[in-house]
Amino acid sequence: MKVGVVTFPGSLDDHDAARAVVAAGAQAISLWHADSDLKQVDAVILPGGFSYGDYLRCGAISRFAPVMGSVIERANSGMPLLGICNGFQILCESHLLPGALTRNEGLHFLCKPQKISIENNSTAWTNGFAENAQILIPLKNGEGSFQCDDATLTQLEGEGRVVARYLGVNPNGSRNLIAGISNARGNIVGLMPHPEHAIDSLTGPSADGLPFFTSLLTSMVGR
Amino acid sequence: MATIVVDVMLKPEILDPQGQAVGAALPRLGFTFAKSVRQGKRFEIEIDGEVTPAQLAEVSKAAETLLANPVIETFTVRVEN
Amino acid sequence: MATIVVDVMLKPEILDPQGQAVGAALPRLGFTFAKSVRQGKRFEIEIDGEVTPAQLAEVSKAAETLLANPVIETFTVRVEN
Amino acid sequence: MALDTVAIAEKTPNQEQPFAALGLKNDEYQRIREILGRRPSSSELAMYSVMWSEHCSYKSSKVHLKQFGEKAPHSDALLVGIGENAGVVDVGQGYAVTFKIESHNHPSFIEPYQGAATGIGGIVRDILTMGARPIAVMDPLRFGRADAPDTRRVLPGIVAGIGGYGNCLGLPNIGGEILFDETYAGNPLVNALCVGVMRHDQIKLAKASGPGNLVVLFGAKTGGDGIGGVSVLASETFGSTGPAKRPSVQVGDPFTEKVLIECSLEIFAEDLVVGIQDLGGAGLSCATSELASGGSGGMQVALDTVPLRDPSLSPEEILMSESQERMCAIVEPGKIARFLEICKKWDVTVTVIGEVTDGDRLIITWHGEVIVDVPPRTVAHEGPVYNRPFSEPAYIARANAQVLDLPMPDESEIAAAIVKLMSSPNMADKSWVTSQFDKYVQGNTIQSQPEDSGMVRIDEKTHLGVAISTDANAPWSYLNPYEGAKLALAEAARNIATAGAKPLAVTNCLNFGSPEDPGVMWQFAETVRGLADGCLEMGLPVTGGNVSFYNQTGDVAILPTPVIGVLGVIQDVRSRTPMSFDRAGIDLYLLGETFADFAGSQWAYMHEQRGGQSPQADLQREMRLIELLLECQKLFVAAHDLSQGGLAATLSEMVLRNGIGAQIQLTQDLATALFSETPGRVVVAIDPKNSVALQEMSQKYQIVLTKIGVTGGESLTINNAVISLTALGDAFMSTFPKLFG
Ligand SMILES: Nc1ncnc2c1ncn2[C@@H]1O[C@H](COP(=O)(O)OP(=O)(O)O)[C@@H](O)[C@H]1O
Ligand SMILES: [Mg+2]
Repeated sequence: MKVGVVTFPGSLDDHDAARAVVAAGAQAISLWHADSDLKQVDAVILPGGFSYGDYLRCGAISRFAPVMGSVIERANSGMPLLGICNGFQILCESHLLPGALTRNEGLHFLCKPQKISIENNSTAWTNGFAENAQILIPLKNGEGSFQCDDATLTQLEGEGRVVARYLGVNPNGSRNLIAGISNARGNIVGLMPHPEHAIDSLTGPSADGLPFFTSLLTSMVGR
Repeated sequence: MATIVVDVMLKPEILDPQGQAVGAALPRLGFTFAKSVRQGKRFEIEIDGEVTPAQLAEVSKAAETLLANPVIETFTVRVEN
Repeated sequence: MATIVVDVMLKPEILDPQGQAVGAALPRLGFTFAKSVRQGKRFEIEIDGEVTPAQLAEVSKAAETLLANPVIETFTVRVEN
Repeated sequence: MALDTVAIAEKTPNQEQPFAALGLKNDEYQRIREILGRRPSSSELAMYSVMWSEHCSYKSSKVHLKQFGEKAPHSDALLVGIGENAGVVDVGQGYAVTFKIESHNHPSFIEPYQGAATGIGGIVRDILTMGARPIAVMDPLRFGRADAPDTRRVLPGIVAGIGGYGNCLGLPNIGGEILFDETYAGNPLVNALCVGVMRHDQIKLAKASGPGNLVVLFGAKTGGDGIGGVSVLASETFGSTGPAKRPSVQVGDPFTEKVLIECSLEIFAEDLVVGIQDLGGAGLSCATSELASGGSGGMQVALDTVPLRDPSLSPEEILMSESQERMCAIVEPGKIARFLEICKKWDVTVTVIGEVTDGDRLIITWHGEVIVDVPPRTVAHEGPVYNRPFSEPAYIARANAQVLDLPMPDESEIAAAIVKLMSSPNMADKSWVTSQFDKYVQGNTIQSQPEDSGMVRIDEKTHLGVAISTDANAPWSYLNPYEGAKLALAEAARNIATAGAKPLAVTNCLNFGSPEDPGVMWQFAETVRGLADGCLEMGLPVTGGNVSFYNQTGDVAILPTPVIGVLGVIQDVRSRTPMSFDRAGIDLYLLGETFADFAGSQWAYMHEQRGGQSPQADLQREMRLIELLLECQKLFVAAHDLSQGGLAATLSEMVLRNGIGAQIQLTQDLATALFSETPGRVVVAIDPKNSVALQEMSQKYQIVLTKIGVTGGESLTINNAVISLTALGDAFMSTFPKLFG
């Protein structure tokens, strides 16, 4: 199985995402922002980083990259798509997911191990988790505060589309402690914390992040 | 040559931690005039020649597509003299 | 109640990476009107009652101390209607 | 201003030139005239003035720094030594590691965010220039008093700038220091270290060889940033000249630098450059003259082809501009097409601005007219050298004679004393700062703050890694700069060894007051002598470094602050020893003896006493201790160095790290045992079954070993004094948020 990892100018965690894909037993394919060819991958990850320096708004410029045209088209027809951190921001800017990620309430970039709960274990990227699993993975961003209007919030909660929630003190001011959401179909997931930095407790705070990547394999095999 | 200004502000219902931080810092420095502060962005766009209505419409389109995120922000476009 | 607007821009000789990034993105989206783009900050400050000259002077002082960094930025203060 | 050319200079020998305003002394100006056999053109004057500034030419420090070469120990690991952009060491398995530390002190005081940000940007380019992929950064910092209003301006800005730039580059921040002392008010120190890794055959040097090869400028366009900044910002004391002389501040664009890094690495991987140099201080003046000087000397550059952000810049300004995120490469004509293609892929501005010639002159033209015609060595490497007078300042005898009068708490007072110590800004938890830095990016960080050293994996298959620690003990250097330098070296080496890495090489950043003050110059000379002697004794080569002078306000200089970075190698990062234990029932031992060493200690600082005599470094003993640490690594559950704050701090940090307490029994006078800062000590934690093995090792290496307690419980208990982890933790954690939150 082939998982594409997109590199935009300024992507930082593309190498880590690819490493996690390989650790999960899949093949990682590097995709270039300026190239609309998805190289026949089965799924795509938009990695963390500061694409285009996060200037203007995070993800606002990357959203228009040639690769995104193909990604949006395939995702709309069901291809699993995961956006981590900057990738989540790109998904919101592309309107593949609702809401927006804004400046952290504390106004600082914040990097720390963060406890989250997996609130929906039926998406393409979370089916490997137990119901309400509590995990510890790194959170690191300056603009991770999830905001949306009340109607959207009600809809997200009502449809079970809040995929992950922060536990404990709200780290960034996100509405309803939202750390990750999905589209209605569950193939597109945006996540603020970084599972790809938690696949091995030697370099991460735990290995709790790995199931995001193994989930994908299960969901693809099951299809 | 002319300058077109696009002002982008967060919608009133969206949390504005930067404006809040400024609002909290002012009285600590002895400035007590502010009831509330909101912080936004200002773009100064230089264009060649005269500003036409068609061009202004084009800038508005660019503001809606790129400069502002309509999910959380509003914007205004105007010519600066 | 009135709104005072403080616009803060980088001095012209100072590198503005954000403005540059926007300026480079616009033509990629087919918007070709911009010769150059500079990005700055806009503060909307709400105050109670009428705006007095003394108050405006006070806001200017606050702008110089807190809202702008005079080493690299310039600012303007005005009343918005 | 009309264009001044070499031809005009020849015809108008008597024209007055503003050399003094550019920071050149009369005799320096006369020397330029001698070298050229005529007056310099205004462009030549600009080049000489920036390149002969203190910051670029090391004119006051050179005579001392040469000791690092003269006393260099033999080292098989050293691949590239002092003189290049950064030194390179062999760490085995075909890998070479390069690392260097630099200061960005003065700019960070004026504009904290941008000053610190461009400090990171600059040191990262130095590492990239060697051909290496940058893999981590560190940031030793010093500030004025923590509660001073200006510190509240400077510290958050500097921290945000370091994070803003480093995070955006995708470089994990793996360590640093944050200390406060009133002498740094107005003179904050922002030192930045970067480490990079490459294969041996990828090492690049700053030399322009091969006539006909092209000189290529790539990266950001040139603007008016920091013009004159290098000479004025870095070499003059504030206050004396007033704000009028303040040049514009450089603003960094980390996104451009990130793209520049990836673009350069792709270019290196295809072996497309003959030589390369980053543009830092003194911009193009420095890059062209150093590249030419590093080669056979001949180079021709058409300055008008340089892409500009601000079209109104004059040639003099273009030569002096310090616009960030630029590199200059020497490329064979046959390889230029591919070079340009890679730049296009990354959307990096690139221009061929000249070529290497077979002469020995650097010739720069402006729209066809020659504006510079100089022997490049005279600009880059043969600048003025000063033997500045130095003599022991009067304070030394006075301070050394002072007898400290410090409170010595007894058992009933010790708990409160420890809580107070650990909540003081110098000792308190620094995560308010470090949580603003990305430490996970690249996925290879094994250790970062608050561990004794930073450690990164460099090979995912073999688990080879490197560790780095930076240390300075300015209060000791103040009392005795010679010993202070040695002690900082020993501490940095020890901090690597506690984790299980073998020290290999040294970098340093020497932060001092004005070299024109003979007392400061003496501090500097003693520091260099101490460091060179220490490195020779410990067998560790100095691979490079940086000197920052003029850190002073009026007559008050900062404490002499030599920041020493030591790099070590660890064969298997999985075997590293962390600073703390994760379970109860483990025995705690102290390696090393404790004497009443309070001079320069945190305990003395907290009680506003600076006098006394610093400890003497015993490097033979330090080396035995390091060997013991490396040989016993498998026995250790945890190992943590003792430094500022003594045993009290080390134990507090250990119990708070994982929330597991300890019961400690001390027989010595409690205040001495806990607060003295005798160097060369480490607390280790071992499984009780390994106690005999540890005792044998302590005898073999003649290091005094004392069992001090066991782990477990919810408190740090010392004899009968009980400190709950909650109370200690609250005190430790709340200081920074209260000050800066
Ligand atoms: N304190 C020092 N110890 C050892 N080497 C030093 C020291 N200060 C400067 N150097 C070396 O002198 C050379 C010139 O330094 P510098 O001009 O700062 O280089 P760059 O401009 O590339 O930063 C470098 O090789 C540097 O490592
Ligand atoms: Mg250099």
